[in-house]
Amino acid sequence: MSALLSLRNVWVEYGEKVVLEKVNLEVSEGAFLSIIGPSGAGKSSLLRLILGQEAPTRGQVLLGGEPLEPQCGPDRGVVFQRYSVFPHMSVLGNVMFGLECPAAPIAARLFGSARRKAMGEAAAMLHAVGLGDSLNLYPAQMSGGMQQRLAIAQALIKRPRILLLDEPFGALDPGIRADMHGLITQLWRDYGLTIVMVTHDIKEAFTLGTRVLALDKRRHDPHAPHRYGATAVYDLPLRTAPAVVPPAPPQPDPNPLSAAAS
Amino acid sequence: MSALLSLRNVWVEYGEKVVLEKVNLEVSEGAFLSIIGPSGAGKSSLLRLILGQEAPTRGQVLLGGEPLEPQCGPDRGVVFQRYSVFPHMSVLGNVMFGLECPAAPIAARLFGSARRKAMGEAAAMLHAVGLGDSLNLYPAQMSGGMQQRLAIAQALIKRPRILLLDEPFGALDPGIRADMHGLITQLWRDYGLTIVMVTHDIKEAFTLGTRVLALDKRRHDPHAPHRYGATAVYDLPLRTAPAVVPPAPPQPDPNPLSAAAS
Amino acid sequence: SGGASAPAEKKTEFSIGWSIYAGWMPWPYAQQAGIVKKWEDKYHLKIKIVQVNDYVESINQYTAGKLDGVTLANMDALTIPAAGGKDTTAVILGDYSNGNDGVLLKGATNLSAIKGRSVNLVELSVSHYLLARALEKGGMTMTDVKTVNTADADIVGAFASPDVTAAVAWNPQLSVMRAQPGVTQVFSSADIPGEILDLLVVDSATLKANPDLGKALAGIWYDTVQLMMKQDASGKAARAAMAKLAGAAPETFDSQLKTTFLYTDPKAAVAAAQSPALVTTMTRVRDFSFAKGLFKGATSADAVGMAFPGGKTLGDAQHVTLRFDDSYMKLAADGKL
Amino acid sequence: MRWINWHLSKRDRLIAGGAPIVLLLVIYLVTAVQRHAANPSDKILPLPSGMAKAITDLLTTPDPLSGHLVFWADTLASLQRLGLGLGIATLFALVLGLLIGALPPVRAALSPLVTGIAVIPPIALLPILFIALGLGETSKIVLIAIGVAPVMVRDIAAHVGSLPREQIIKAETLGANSWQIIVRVALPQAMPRLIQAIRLALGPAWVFLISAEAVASDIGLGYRIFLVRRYLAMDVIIPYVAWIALLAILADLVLAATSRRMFPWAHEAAR
Amino acid sequence: MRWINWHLSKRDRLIAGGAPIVLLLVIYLVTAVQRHAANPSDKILPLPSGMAKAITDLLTTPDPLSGHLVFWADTLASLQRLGLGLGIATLFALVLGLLIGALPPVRAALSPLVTGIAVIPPIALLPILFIALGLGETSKIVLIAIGVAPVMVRDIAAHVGSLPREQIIKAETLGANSWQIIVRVALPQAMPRLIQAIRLALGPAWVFLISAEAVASDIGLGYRIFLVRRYLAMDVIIPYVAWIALLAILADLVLAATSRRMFPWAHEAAR
Ligand SMILES: Nc1ncnc2c1ncn2[C@@H]1O[C@H](COP(=O)(O)OP(=O)(O)OP(=O)(O)O)[C@@H](O)[C@H]1O
Ligand SMILES: Nc1ncnc2c1ncn2[C@@H]1O[C@H](COP(=O)(O)OP(=O)(O)OP(=O)(O)O)[C@@H](O)[C@H]1O
Ligand SMILES: [Mg+2]
Ligand SMILES: [Mg+2]
Repeated sequence: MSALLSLRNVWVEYGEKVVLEKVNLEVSEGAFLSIIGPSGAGKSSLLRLILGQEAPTRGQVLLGGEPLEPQCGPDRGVVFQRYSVFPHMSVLGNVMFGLECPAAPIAARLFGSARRKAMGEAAAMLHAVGLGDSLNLYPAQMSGGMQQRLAIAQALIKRPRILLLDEPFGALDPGIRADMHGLITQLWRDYGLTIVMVTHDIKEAFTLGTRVLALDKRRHDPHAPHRYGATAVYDLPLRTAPAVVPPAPPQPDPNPLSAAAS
Repeated sequence: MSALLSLRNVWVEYGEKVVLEKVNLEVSEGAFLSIIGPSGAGKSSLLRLILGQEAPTRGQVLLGGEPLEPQCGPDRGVVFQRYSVFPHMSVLGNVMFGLECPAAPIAARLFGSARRKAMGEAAAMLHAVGLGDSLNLYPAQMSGGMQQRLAIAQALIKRPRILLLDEPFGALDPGIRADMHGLITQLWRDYGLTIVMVTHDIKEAFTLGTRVLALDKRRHDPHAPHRYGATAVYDLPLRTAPAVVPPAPPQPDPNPLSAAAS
Repeated sequence: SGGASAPAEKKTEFSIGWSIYAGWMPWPYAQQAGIVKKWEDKYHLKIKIVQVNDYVESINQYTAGKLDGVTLANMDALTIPAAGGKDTTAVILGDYSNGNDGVLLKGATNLSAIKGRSVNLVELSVSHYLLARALEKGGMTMTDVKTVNTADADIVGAFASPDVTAAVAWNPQLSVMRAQPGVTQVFSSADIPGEILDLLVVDSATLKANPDLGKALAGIWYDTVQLMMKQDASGKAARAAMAKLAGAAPETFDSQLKTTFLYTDPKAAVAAAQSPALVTTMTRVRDFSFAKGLFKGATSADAVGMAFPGGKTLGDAQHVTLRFDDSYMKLAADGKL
Repeated sequence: MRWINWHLSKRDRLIAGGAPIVLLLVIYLVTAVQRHAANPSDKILPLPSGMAKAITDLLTTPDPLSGHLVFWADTLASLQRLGLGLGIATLFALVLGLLIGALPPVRAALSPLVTGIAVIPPIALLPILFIALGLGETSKIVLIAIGVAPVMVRDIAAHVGSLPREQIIKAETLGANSWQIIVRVALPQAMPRLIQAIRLALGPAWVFLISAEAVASDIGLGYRIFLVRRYLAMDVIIPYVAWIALLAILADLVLAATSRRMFPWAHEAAR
Repeated sequence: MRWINWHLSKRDRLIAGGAPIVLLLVIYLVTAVQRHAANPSDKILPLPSGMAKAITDLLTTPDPLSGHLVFWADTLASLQRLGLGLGIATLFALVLGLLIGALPPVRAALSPLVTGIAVIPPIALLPILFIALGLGETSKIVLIAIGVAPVMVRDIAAHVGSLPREQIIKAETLGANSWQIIVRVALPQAMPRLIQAIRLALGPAWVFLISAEAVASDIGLGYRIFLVRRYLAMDVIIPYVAWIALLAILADLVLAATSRRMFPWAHEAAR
């Protein structure tokens, strides 16, 4: 099976500072890749590369065998580290936007029954992330975790071929986090998505992923800490793609408080 | 021992929406209070109350027995949920600011040896949070976790009497998170701080805190979800204040990756 | 666009620009009182009387061909349209300033006190010319004073400022400025009668193609001035209406008329146009203008040609761009309109 | 209480805001009375009685041209020109500002031109403007539009250009093309800024209107001001200017309220 | 490639930006040549040769007053007035903008006054300005300052007022008092916006300078333009206006570069 996404000897540098060096990576279709690594290692930078938001200083990023265009398309979905939603759209509007764009190229809005259908779909997704009661709020009226869930709903509704998640569950409590795990896994399985997820929760990385990649510096020059960048120090394949062996959905703990307090 | 901070029948409402209802809370000097609860329960709102950033719709907040002025002072320190640092100051400048303000009321800057001393102190704190190599970066040039650590360093350098932390370690990898735990615990013990910390990591809440408070809705009206607010559903005292029995500093796992991967 | 060579077609709609000045107020009044309509009907044409608040802009608009005719002073007719190559004909010699322009001093009663002062005036205008003539008569030269260009709309306010002690202006501003305490008029156009002329000029080509326009304009003009000079109630009402159009009180307007020598009788106007004094005046004016660099790029004062009644010319006879034409006034004098 | 946290009650805000204005009025009155004591026919600082009389005249005299009362005819004519000029400028600001701010090729092609037009003082080119557009309403409206549009265009373009890059990327992952990003992401977020830009442009727009009416007009607030300026009739000018200020402040308040009502998300403090 | 992502190379940007300007120049040239074919002494659209000649004259003729060459004397006088006027306006914008934006009591007290001054067209009240300040340099500089300062003050105040509330709270927890918050938090973050405000004010400042010089002056670019307007000498006006535009564009570029160099944090895209 040829790789959906390949990074060939990729370097990312900001001025003098080397962030990523010699990163080689092949991600096959349907994989769920967890990326872990210390803060500042370059995990978000790696996602920005795949997104086409930034170009590598050296090396190549290939998508489906083709060099990546320096722009992002609807084949990729993203949840940024800092929950970035559109501040001027209501919760429902934020999620509907992804449905309206492809359906209404000129008006960029849906009307009538098409609109009602999109609203229903968006509301269902929002219910799934637990925001069913907040459809008409603006992002500024929501808590951090609610904004993060909104960003997740916004990305999931498109069922993108490649989904890039940057610490998507960081601001969520264990209960809701478990719900989210279930949701993501189900969509991943049902639609054969390819997912690249950055997380700091090692358990999460191993439960959800079919493969775990650890980014860290191999070398460190104490007098010039910016001289060496991070690269893949571990790359652990856990399972094969879901089409072959679907992973078991994680079992959310029904009462995380009592479990931890005991 | 009289309470340092008391909330008496406090309500927080946004228009129609009741966020917190009937919250009664007494926090004694030297306590380390962990607050947990589902996303959107009102944890951040509670911190904003104590900070003096918002006034309760009903009820009273007392600090040292006095009604809280609706403004914030240097007796309180804060790390906000979204790492908010000053974008126009370098890393070092962000941390030095807290040292410069009380020392230079008019110039708002230090010069000469006082400046060098403050720089040394700030640099030491930044080393402690692992940003020793990034003193001259601007926040926009840093990763999410680095900005979060900067915000922690900024708050800690003042050793405030009351420290309010809103998911302060959410964007950190396990290794650095453990270092931060050690740092906070040590400062808490050495300076007898009173700490109120919101977290989603149940383990963290129980290891660090002397007391764990869970906020959640007691009642829920499915037809009018905004009608009832959250209140303290659990309030578990774990240990007494550190002056009496200092808690053991948590032991950071030296290699979290291998531990989790095994 | 109006070049001398541009062939003008016959047309029936014309626009004549005017700006606020005592000697030109008959034009808007004529329109208001229906006199324009009367002559329009007679010659089967339409004449739009257009107010332009800013005097210079009204001349610019005429020069650019946006207006078929305009009211202006003889000096400006020479230096703006004529020097710009636009063949221009003065159809009506309306009046001359007989005290409507004046030199004012604060704290002095004698012209000689102007020496060494800063004088606020609209530079390169008839005020400038008046100042030059005043200095000449007082045995001084332009180098004895320093001029500060001041917009005509602002000169009254400027003169109220204590640091301004000398100014040259025209009416209605002049009368307001003169009313300030401690101000004396030390020289005026009454000291050089007939040199500052107010004209109605029309594009020569247009006039040639449409001689009826000249007749209608002359008809309107003499009807109106004769009405306004009547010393009965109708004349008074006409003058009051003109005062209102100028934004002035009737008394102020009347006092301005006193310092305006209106050629109410077409015969007098024809005589003035044919008199050799006109050639003398225009020679003086063009020499002044040339010395001030108003004939852009010309090497001599003769660069602009002028033609007078009776075939007299001044300057370059090959390139006559300013013509004094007495034929329409003569028709009025002869009652043949 | 630190000054930075000292939020006044509505009543106190009114008092605090009114005080300096009242003070200025008193200073004016005192100076005017003094000047009139020295020279009873002083024209520069008229007494309120004189102004009242002058304005009553204008309020009761019909305009010879239109037959309407002068004061209202002037107001109507000026407001119409101002509205059209500002409207055109707003339209330009919105369209060009969005395109320049959002699309790099358009920015490359038009931003030097807009900067060029922005820095050319339009009053210096008044003759060309009047010659090209005639003495009618068009040239006045165009002067206002040319005078205020470039600043507004550049303001909106800068605002749109500084939208977080993440928002654009996010929209692209949601399948939005350039046009959809402009109308659904950039446009709505530019709207509150546009209203702010209009508020800031109101002052300059009046300046251009008055300049235009000073040159070629026969009706309008600016025309009247310049007409009576020849007689230094401050008793007409000052009430007219006060009336202009009042109209502009009303417009400012209405715009501010509109923005708060229509774009609540832009006025909530970010959390 | 979507337009929104289509970043041109430096070379292409120059070409794209130059094209519309060159096009306008060509249109001008063609029209001017046509007009001159019809009337060789056309004044309205002079040919480049005519403009070159007129400017050469001004470049070689000494000004009778100062003895300097007219062109440079005009430029120097105008730049000096503009610099002082803009400088004063900038100072006001900074001080008042910071105070109004940061301190609610100052906002309550001064913001209605500033709005009032912002909407009063200063050219309408020139006579009062003359009485108070005389006719010399002061009144010109003050006219520029009054003309542009209110917009700048309101812009800075709005910007400071919309700083995230968290930053203020954070600073207070770090022991900062109102003054320290103003100088260390609000001031530095207002600086890039101030530079942007100056850039936007350059156009209006020239307008007010030219108006001031048109009213009463004996030297300056605006004086010359209004003087030669008396005989429609577009061959002087157009080069003068082009020169003004060039100076203003240079100032604009310098300001933009200064902002990028001095406040790099404000120009990095937020992460
Ligand atoms: N504009 C920039 N200039 C200089 N350095 C930069 C810039 N942007 C990012 N960096 C550096 O790149 C490195 C990697 O950043 P990145 O955001 O990819 O880290 P990360 O692995 O996502 O960290 P975290 O877990 O904290 O989010 C950091 O050390 C940061 O300082
Ligand atoms: N301006 C507002 N208008 C309406 N509702 C608001 C507003 N601000 C906050 N809320 C509501 O208050 C509730 C509590 O918000 P808060 O930020 O305190 O939650 P939280 O417990 O911190 O959640 P999280 O763990 O996700 O950060 C949320 O349901 C939110 O929708
Ligand atoms: Mg990151
Ligand atoms: Mg929160």
